[in-house]
Amino acid sequence: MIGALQTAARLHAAALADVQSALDPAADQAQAIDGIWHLMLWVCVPMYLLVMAALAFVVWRARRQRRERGDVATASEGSLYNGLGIWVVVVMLGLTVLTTASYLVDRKLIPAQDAQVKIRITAKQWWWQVEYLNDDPSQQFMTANELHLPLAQKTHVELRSDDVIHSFWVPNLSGKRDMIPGRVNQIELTPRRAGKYRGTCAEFCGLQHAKMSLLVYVDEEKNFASWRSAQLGAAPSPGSEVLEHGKRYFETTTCAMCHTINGTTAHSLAGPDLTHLASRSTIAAGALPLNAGSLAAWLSDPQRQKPGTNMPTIDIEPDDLNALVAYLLSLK
Amino acid sequence: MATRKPQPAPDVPQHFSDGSDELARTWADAPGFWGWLTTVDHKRIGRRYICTGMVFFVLAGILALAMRTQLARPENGLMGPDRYNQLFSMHGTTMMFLFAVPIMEAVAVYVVPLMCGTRNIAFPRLNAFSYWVYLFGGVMIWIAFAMNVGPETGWFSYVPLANSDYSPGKRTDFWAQMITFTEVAALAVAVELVATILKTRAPGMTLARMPLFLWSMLITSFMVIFAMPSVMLASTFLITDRLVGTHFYNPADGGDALLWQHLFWFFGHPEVYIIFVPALGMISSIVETFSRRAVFAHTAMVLALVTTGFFAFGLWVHHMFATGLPALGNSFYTAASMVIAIPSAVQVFSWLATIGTGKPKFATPLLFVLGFFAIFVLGGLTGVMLASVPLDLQVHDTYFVVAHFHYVLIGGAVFPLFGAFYYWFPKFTGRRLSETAGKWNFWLFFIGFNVTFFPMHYLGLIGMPRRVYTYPVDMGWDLWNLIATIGAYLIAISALVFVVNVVRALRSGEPAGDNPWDAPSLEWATASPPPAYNFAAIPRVDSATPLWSDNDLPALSGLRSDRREILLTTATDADPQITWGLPKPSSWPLWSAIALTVLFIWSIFSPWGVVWGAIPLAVALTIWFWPSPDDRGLISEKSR
Amino acid sequence: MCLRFRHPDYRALLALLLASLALVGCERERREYSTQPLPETTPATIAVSSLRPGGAATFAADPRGSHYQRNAYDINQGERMFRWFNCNGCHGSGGGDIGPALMDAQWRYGGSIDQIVASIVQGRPDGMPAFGGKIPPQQIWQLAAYVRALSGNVPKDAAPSRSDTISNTPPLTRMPEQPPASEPARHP
Amino acid sequence: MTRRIAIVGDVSELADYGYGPQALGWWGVLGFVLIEGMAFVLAIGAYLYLMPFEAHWPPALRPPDLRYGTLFTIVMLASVVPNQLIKHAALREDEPAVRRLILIMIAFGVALLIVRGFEFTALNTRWDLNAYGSIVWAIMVLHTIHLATDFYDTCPLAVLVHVRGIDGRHFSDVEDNAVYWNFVAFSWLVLYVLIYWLPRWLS
Repeated sequence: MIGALQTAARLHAAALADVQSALDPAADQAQAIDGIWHLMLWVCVPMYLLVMAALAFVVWRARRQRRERGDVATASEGSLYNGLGIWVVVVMLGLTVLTTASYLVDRKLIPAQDAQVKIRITAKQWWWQVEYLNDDPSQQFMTANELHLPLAQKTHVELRSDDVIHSFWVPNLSGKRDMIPGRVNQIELTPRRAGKYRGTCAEFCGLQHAKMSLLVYVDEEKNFASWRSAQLGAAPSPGSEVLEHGKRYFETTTCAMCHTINGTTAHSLAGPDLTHLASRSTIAAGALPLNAGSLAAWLSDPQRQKPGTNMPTIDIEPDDLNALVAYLLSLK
Repeated sequence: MATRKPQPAPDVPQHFSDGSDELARTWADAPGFWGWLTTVDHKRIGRRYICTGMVFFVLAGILALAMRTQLARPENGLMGPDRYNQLFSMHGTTMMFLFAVPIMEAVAVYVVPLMCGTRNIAFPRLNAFSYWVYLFGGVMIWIAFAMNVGPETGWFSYVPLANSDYSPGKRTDFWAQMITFTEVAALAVAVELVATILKTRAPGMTLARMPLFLWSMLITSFMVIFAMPSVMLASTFLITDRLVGTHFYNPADGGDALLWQHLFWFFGHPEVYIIFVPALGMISSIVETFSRRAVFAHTAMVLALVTTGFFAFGLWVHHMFATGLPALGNSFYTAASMVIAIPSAVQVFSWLATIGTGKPKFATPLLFVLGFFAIFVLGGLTGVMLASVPLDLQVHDTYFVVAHFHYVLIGGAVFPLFGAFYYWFPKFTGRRLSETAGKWNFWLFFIGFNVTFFPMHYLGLIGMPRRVYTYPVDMGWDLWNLIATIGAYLIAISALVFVVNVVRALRSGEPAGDNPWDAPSLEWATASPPPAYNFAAIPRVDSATPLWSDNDLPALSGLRSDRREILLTTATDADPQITWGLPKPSSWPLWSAIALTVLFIWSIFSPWGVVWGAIPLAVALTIWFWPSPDDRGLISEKSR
Repeated sequence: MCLRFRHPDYRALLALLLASLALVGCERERREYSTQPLPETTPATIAVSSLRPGGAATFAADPRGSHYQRNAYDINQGERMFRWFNCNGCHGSGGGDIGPALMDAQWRYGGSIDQIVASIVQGRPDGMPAFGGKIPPQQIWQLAAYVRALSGNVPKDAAPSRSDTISNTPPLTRMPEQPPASEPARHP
Repeated sequence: MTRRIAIVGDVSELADYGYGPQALGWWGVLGFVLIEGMAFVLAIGAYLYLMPFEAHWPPALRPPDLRYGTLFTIVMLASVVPNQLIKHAALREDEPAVRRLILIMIAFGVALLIVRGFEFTALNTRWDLNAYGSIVWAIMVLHTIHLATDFYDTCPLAVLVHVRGIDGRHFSDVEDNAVYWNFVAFSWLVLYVLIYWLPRWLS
């Protein structure tokens, strides 16, 4: 049965090129776990079929029995006890194999401290704050809800939480790890296939747990480098009157109370860093694609898109809205 | 005990169900509704316990339907996140705390004393009290839910999400107090069952001859006793954090969020086995009866039950693999979680062997047992998968886990439970359920169940997390969710068939007779439904399957019929020791339960509720335990 | 048997429990994420009167005030904003620092929720900035409700308990009520 | 089919009460002792679990003053003596002795509750100060509840034996009550070491 499930999975993976699937590993860690999964199938499916066969046999045998009321069955039990013994041995063997294998894989997942890229992710209700760490402060930068990882390099991710328990889970890359207030967890990712993957919060974290996802781009070395250098810079200064208007609105009204845009006066960390918003492909932690339409919809009534989100509804004049949208979309 | 020839006295009973008029008077309840309120008869209380449990089962099932309907389509607008979160919190809370554990204890409350061959459960007033507390707790949380004060942080209420910062208002406080209600009830019943099984077994029913159902309930009761204090402590810490500002779960002030998870799962994992072990006992009873032979390897089965109960306390951390605890410790829990598969394997083998070497009759109860094999074994195997730390890190908190524990809990507990209903219903009511409807009930349930939950394995693997009120369009989850929703409605239909079947049987089912299945254990020796005193004389047992002997059933006379007297026997060999008077019906368990309810609800709004609320409670309890002059059950009329 | 659960006795029981809930009402539990149905504007009429401490009680209170200061969710959000907008920077965690303490009964510009809203919107001399136009009205109401809660002016069953932070003050669930001294006590 | 029965014996000569494991009540007491013992074990576990989260234990505070805690412990231990006496008096079915001793037990109960009251004033912490304060108060309250309930059990029993006279069942009740009191007493010894001495040894 599980075998059928698993082939179905393969077909499905091929068809949709899953961006969020444990069955389509794209990193060493997920690969190792995928191995355990196959081993499990090879041990458990036969076990299951064996029991079902026994069940079928028992029923078939019983159907042939004529049964008069009042007679009590008697059978030699010696052979049965032998059977029981063998059965227990078989089960124990299977379990031993699985325990050992899972122990070995578990070792592989323990982060070594020699990663080239170090990231700190802080989960908040209901988005991800991402910091690319570096010993040289000038080389550090902050973004949100989107990761870029260099292909075939170890990335060390430090996981924290600012409010409740969240869980960082990008199934194509590795298993999940909880983000617990007052504690620091770690996970290591070594991606082997370039592409776009999707992660999501895997621990129930309140109203918008369902819409707390993040995108992970695994880039060739040089693409990663260029993305990185782009992120390091401050936000481009507005080149037109409209953009200027948008920037002014951002700095002088509600937006600046929670958000940061480097190179402006907005420096609050209550909400996602928007310095290079336009370089991302989604907004609101993956709830909406990034484009003028959805951005305008989000700004004018966030509570319709994500009921309960901490982004407040503001009554904003149409021309202000247009200017603001234009400005945000200019933040490449 | 003086053994002598039976003299033909006028009141020597011919059958277990023909007691003298005096005996009947002694054990009779007050007539009418007052009698219904004050009864301490384990059969009446067991019946209402079962009914209440089933009502909560249906209610929680309706919530499940609502959730499946919301998830049938991506981006579905049927309900918002707040409503959905309350729905799944209530679904889990109701199923675990108000259905699964109580219903198992409820069946035991009815069946255990009969199986032991005694006249009532030990501590009958405590039994009545526990029912009222359970009922009031359940009603309270459902009214709170109806008034938008339902729990919103899941049946597990992880902190800090359940702390004041992130769960404002009284929702979580009501949840925490509901826990206290249900735990008080469950613990009381556990103590009654331990005492009943160890002290009131019919003479000759040594531990070696004790039916496996009694064994499973004995072990379950001990598990309840050791596991439930943990969650009571946890929820008390939670509510004090929320009401008087303690810091147990506050990492900023020396507390820790994981303390909750340790305490909760130290209860929460045994909880699963507290639900599962009674089902094992039910299966043994059913298999034995319908294959007409004693269960193969009785000793091995008992050992399997004991080891299951023991290891159940060594697994809780496998719910916390993703929290980043030391890897070595995790590996230990992996091993432990794997080991617990062995006793289950032993039992499955023994049952199959029993059926195979017996002469089985495939009536509905046995059908549900066969369904159990097909479903539970699969759930057990996915359980083995989840025991592996690395694989768990992938599928933990996904629909794979949802599938797994529904296979284990519905397959492992609810299917045997339905089997048990069909098996014992004639004893409960004196009427038989329709076999045809039973088969429909089973097949609809079996198919509907697999249609609902099998696709969820796959959903989890392709990345669908649990506890989401909606999901995006382009994830490839739509089809499988739709299928699961359809299956859920199939289950609903089968539940409907069951209800209709029961109602029909109650109205016009064919009379069952004492022992319709020709079963071997003592509950079938007396009438269906049994008289208030269960047994006119105390049965004596000289084999594990007493009713399968062709002679007249041996019994002991000499228990007084002018008061509610039972026979106490030694714990291991069941040798007669002393007789013991049980209390008469009383309304004070009810008043005490009401006082306790007031105390608990009051304490949600003010800590002083605990202090002032304790006064009426103390008064009620005092009157409860005060031996009233007319209650000769509570006094001794002999002296040494 | 099941039919028995419809018996009057159970109705009585339900009534009892309903009553115990009705006591606190569900004003407390309502959660409005969007600003509907109330058109969110801050009370305009207060500015003048609030400059005269003690004169506060003379104008008609804004009807929304009472809703916000009973609603657990709004007070809770207010607490969050209080942290995010760094009100602590001047007011301590209610204990006061550069700005006045908020946990006592002393109010320079009136302690009714409307007056607090006005103070937040318009700002006050000696350092309190005007947040009108920066903080949307709903959040200002929530902030004001929380600020009143700091001095115990909140229904105990709607008050937030200790937050997950280091705090040297007892939780608001146990804060004694201190009606504003500059106005006749007006419990919400 | 209704099975006929054959009377093969008679139990009418058996006593209608007994002591210890013979009596049903004793098993009830045992059950609740197990439950509450487990609660104590878990509370102790929580206390030890929280220790490593603080650099110092107790964090920035003096440990509870020894005076009242030790006094309480002494009185508690002293109360075990009359408790054992009343237990054996019950087994001997010595009515006058039981009547006398049960009043002494009540006196001990009152004394203990009073001392406990002072003990709470000398804990040098508050439940809402930090996690240490919370767990200390939790354990103290938990034990006080047991003390109070057993005291409350004893009072009606005393009234009973004095007003209504004693029969075998009451002797058995008295014995069960004594068993429970021993549990309350000896569980306190562990808690006393935990709350009063462990912090001192650590600092």
